[in-house]
Amino acid sequence: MSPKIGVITFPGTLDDVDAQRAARRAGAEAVPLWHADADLRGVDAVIVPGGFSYGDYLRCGAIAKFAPVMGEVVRAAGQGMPVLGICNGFQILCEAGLLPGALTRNSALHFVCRDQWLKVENNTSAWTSRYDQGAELLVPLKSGEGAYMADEAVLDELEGEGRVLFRYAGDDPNGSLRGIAGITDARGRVAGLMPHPEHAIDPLTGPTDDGLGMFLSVLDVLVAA
Amino acid sequence: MSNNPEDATAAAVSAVADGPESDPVVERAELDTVGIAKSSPELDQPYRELGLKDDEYQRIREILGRRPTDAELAMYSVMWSEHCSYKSSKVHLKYFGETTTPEMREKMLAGIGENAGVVDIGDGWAVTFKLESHNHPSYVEPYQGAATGVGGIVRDIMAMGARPVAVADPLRFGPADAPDTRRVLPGVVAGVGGYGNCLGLPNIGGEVVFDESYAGNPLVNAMCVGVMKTEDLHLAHASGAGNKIILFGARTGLDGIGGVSVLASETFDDAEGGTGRKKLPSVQVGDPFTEKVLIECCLELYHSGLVVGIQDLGGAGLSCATSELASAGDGGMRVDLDRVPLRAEGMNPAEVLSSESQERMCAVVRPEDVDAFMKVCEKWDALATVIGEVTDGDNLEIYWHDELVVDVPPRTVAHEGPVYERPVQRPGEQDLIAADNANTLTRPSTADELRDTVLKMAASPNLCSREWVTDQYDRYVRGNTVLAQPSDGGVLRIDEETGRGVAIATDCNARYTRLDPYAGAQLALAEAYRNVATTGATPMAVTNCLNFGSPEDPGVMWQFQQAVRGLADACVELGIPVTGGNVSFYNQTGSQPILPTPVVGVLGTIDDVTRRIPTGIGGEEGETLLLLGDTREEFGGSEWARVAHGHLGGTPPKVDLAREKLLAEVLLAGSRDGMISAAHDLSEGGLAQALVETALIGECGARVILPEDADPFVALFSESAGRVLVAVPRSEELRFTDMCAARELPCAKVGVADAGSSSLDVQGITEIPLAELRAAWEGTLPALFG
Amino acid sequence: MARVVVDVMPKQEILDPQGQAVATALPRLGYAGISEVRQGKRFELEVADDVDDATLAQIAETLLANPVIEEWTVRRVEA
Amino acid sequence: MARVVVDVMPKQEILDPQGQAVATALPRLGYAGISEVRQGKRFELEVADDVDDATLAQIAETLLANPVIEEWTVRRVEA
Ligand SMILES: Nc1ncnc2c1ncn2[C@@H]1O[C@H](COP(=O)(O)OP(=O)(O)O)[C@@H](O)[C@H]1O
Ligand SMILES: [Mg+2]
Repeated sequence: MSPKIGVITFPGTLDDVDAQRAARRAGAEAVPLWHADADLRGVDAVIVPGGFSYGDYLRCGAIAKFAPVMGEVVRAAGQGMPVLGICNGFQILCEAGLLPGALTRNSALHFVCRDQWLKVENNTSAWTSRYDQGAELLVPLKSGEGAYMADEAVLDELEGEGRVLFRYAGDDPNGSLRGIAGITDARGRVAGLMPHPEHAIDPLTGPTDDGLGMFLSVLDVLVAA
Repeated sequence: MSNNPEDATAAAVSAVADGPESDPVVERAELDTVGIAKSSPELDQPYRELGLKDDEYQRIREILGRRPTDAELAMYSVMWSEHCSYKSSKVHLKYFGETTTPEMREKMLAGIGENAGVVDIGDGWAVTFKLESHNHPSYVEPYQGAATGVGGIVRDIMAMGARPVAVADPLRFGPADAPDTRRVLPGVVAGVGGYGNCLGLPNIGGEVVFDESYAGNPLVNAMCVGVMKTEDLHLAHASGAGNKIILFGARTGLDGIGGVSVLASETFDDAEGGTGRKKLPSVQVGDPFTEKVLIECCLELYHSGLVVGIQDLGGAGLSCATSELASAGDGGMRVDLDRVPLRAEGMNPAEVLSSESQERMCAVVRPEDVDAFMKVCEKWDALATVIGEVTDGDNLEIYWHDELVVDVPPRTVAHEGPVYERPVQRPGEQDLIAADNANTLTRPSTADELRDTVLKMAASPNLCSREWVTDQYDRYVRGNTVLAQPSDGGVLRIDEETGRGVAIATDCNARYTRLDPYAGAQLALAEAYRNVATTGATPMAVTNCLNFGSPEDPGVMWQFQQAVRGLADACVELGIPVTGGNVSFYNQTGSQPILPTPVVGVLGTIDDVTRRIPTGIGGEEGETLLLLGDTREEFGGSEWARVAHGHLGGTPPKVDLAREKLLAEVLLAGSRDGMISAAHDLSEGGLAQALVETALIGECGARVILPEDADPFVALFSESAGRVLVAVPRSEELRFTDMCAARELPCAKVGVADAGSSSLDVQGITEIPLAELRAAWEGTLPALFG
Repeated sequence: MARVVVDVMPKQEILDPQGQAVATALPRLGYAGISEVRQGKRFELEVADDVDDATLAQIAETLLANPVIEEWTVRRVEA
Repeated sequence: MARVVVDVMPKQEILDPQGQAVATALPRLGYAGISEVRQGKRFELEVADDVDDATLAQIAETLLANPVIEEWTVRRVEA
């Protein structure tokens, strides 16, 4: 039986269909999870996808973090379940305290949608083991509040523990501190990033298929377990 | 009905601007009911302030056999406005229907008269698409005007039973360096993006055009495409006595009812001492989150079979939704207006009926399905309220706390508005403009001058890269975008199993239309058609947004009439129908109308999106560059004439629709047989601009050899229509050129892609490094807008 | 040097989706008794003493607020 | 019923690109003498009288502000 990857839908979530497609493409069974149900439906990993949960009006992810399903995600993450937050999902994981720091307004104050080069900084996490250390990936970035912020101590800790997963390569797209595009928790199981690997699984509909590696990586973990 | 209350808004805004703004307007003390209307026939009513003419008001009195109530007057005045009733355009638009042949109609499941046109694309899939304008509101408040423009057209598509899957945004602004453009453009772009991105609709096309004539009158047109299974098609009608009318989505507030607030004003009522509100600005604020939830909610309702009829609320709000639903049904309708959930205090029935609050829909539901309907709405946190029911009577009856305030035959509101035969007069100056031949303008002749012209054109606001704009739009969401900017057309996968997809493009060169509105409209269609074909798709159907000046100007009316005829006649020649559209009049600053701008949208189908044709060269090893079509000396209305001389005169390029059709066939056949690795259509800026773009987009150099007998300037910059630049792998060159010869399509070798080179080398004339071209092409908009 | 605060709020009759999102979230999170929320902007400016009130008003009206949909107030506060 | 104002401002050490954009625009528009601008949010809440200060503080701390990057103040004002 193939491993089950849950994909959460909040009101205003947009990239849930893409995350499900990516999970399936990697060989998993994609299981839709509903924000209002405190139930992970027996999944083996969870993706918190992109979009504008609750319109992102107050602050990206600020309201979504209180959803019943998020209580279960926090609990499961504590027990080591792999969790991936993409874009709005990354913002939600930060708001929920599963990952440190916060995402703030792009330095140019515009929404930016572009194909972005990323450098793999850590290939030992549950979500990045398929990549070569230092590999460069081209995936879409599309966000208005993607600038990663944290205080110096937190940044130093992230760097020191090798918890920066991805850094922006080339032009800085949004003003993230130290070029950070994605990070992981101390155990390497909970990950978040602003760019969209789920939009880079097929050169027909994305710039490359460079993003597929993240979903294949977690599948390796789940199958081995 | 439309969501784009251009005229209503324009009237309302000017009412605010001109009126005694500071005077508090007193609310009417008592409710005006049908009973009171019958007993006070002589009461003076402010119909002129509401935009009704004397004879229109008289007609309302005749229809009703009494004076209208406040609420009725509000309904008729909005519904009989130019924007809602098409009173000036109707007699001309008829021509679209008259010229549509049964063959053209074959794939059309819904056409003119419905919220949006629907075409059958095969395999049980239907696609719906439409263009609308939100011009004036976007001038007043660029962000919200553009945002609510997108919101409005998306609801039109939802009202057909479809899932909206993509948007496009044809935009026009004053000069790029004008201070007001710096106010309007960034706001409009942020608004289109802010709303569309939040809805999860990929933006896959559009236009950005700058011209002096749009300085006080930007054009913000928006297109939406929706997809459904053919059996899910929903048409707006309220049939079946006893069926419930449910209003769902956002609450109703004082949005966009500046004009109607005179009904609560002292000019109408001399009751003193009331604490009324001021006339309100007609700015509506969009809430894309609510709309996104509404989309999902509607789709779940459709799939659960809980909807008999559905209508979006836009321009004219409930006035429009109730009267259109009722008049399209088979009975009457009763509405208890006081049940409408309100956002503002003390709203009167006229205001509730006229409110243009966004993100609302109105459904007709069988009584036994109401509970299930409410459950779905609850799941999506969408507010839903039963506000009335279908009756077996004939009239639309609206009650306010059990008092009858509206009692009208719904057709007289929705469909039997006034129809005008406005005077049409070809302006005398047309001949002078035509005589002002662009082919005699001073041209660049030396190699250096030609080089400068290539760079200057590439950097000019109308030809430079649109990335500054399109980078603010999500083109990836939902993972089905196969082509988007900077491609000639957007291509979207519809069916993941089969790879079936659709392509769209919108176009209009209003400079051509100014020189000759008949030919110009045909050229707009030809270009959109060609753009769709250039992606490898087959053009199928047409929508339009006809942006013109005042219909009260006979010269403008002539432009309009000519454009409609040109477009319709061209549709017949190309064999594709107009399925819907929108008219926006009164686009002018003072007495100066905008360039006549009939924006044309074409929808095509592609049976397998993996064979879509990209724009950039260099995708295959060793490509030959071929120019399809004829190049003539045609500079009337050209971008070169504008950039080099600020000139607009002469005649537009020749229209050859048979050629356009042949081109499309050859592109389709070439793509099917894998003979084409890239293609880019030639339009503004001619061959030079097409070469620059295809090289920069493909990040690949090229060597260009112009035909020996050709004048290099004409070869590079002429804007002859019916031309496409294609790249074919060397191994396919002979097969492809043989096919062109067999079909008698002119095909000339103009060069080769050169992966090893990083310049555009026009042999014997100039070699320009790609880096220099890129700096010119990509630098302009960021330098202007930050 | 003075600190100036400019508060910019959506006009009462204008829809405020941001405030509304907070207002609907509160009861879900178990907070009762909050009937309305409006969300606006707050600017804090460090201003030289020779900048007069008329100038500040002009800055608020033309740059910080969009008077079509927002209203503003300016006040000088203790730094 | 009371009106409560919650001001949420970016922490001093956090980059504030919005405030900065205003600060750079001012001299371009001809306004001198404004040395710093910070942009935050202002919330106005209509609150029932039985909602106590501790509850309001909790709402500000957990929902209206993100304490990682923002600081907040709550005050009751005349309606
Ligand atoms: N320029 C046009 N060409 C063809 N059809 C048009 C045009 N303008 C409007 N229509 C059609 O007239 C009908 C009424 O227009 P409108 O009120 O904008 O429609 P809706 O009710 O869908 O908003 C629609 O079916 C629309 O497609
Ligand atoms: Mg409609």
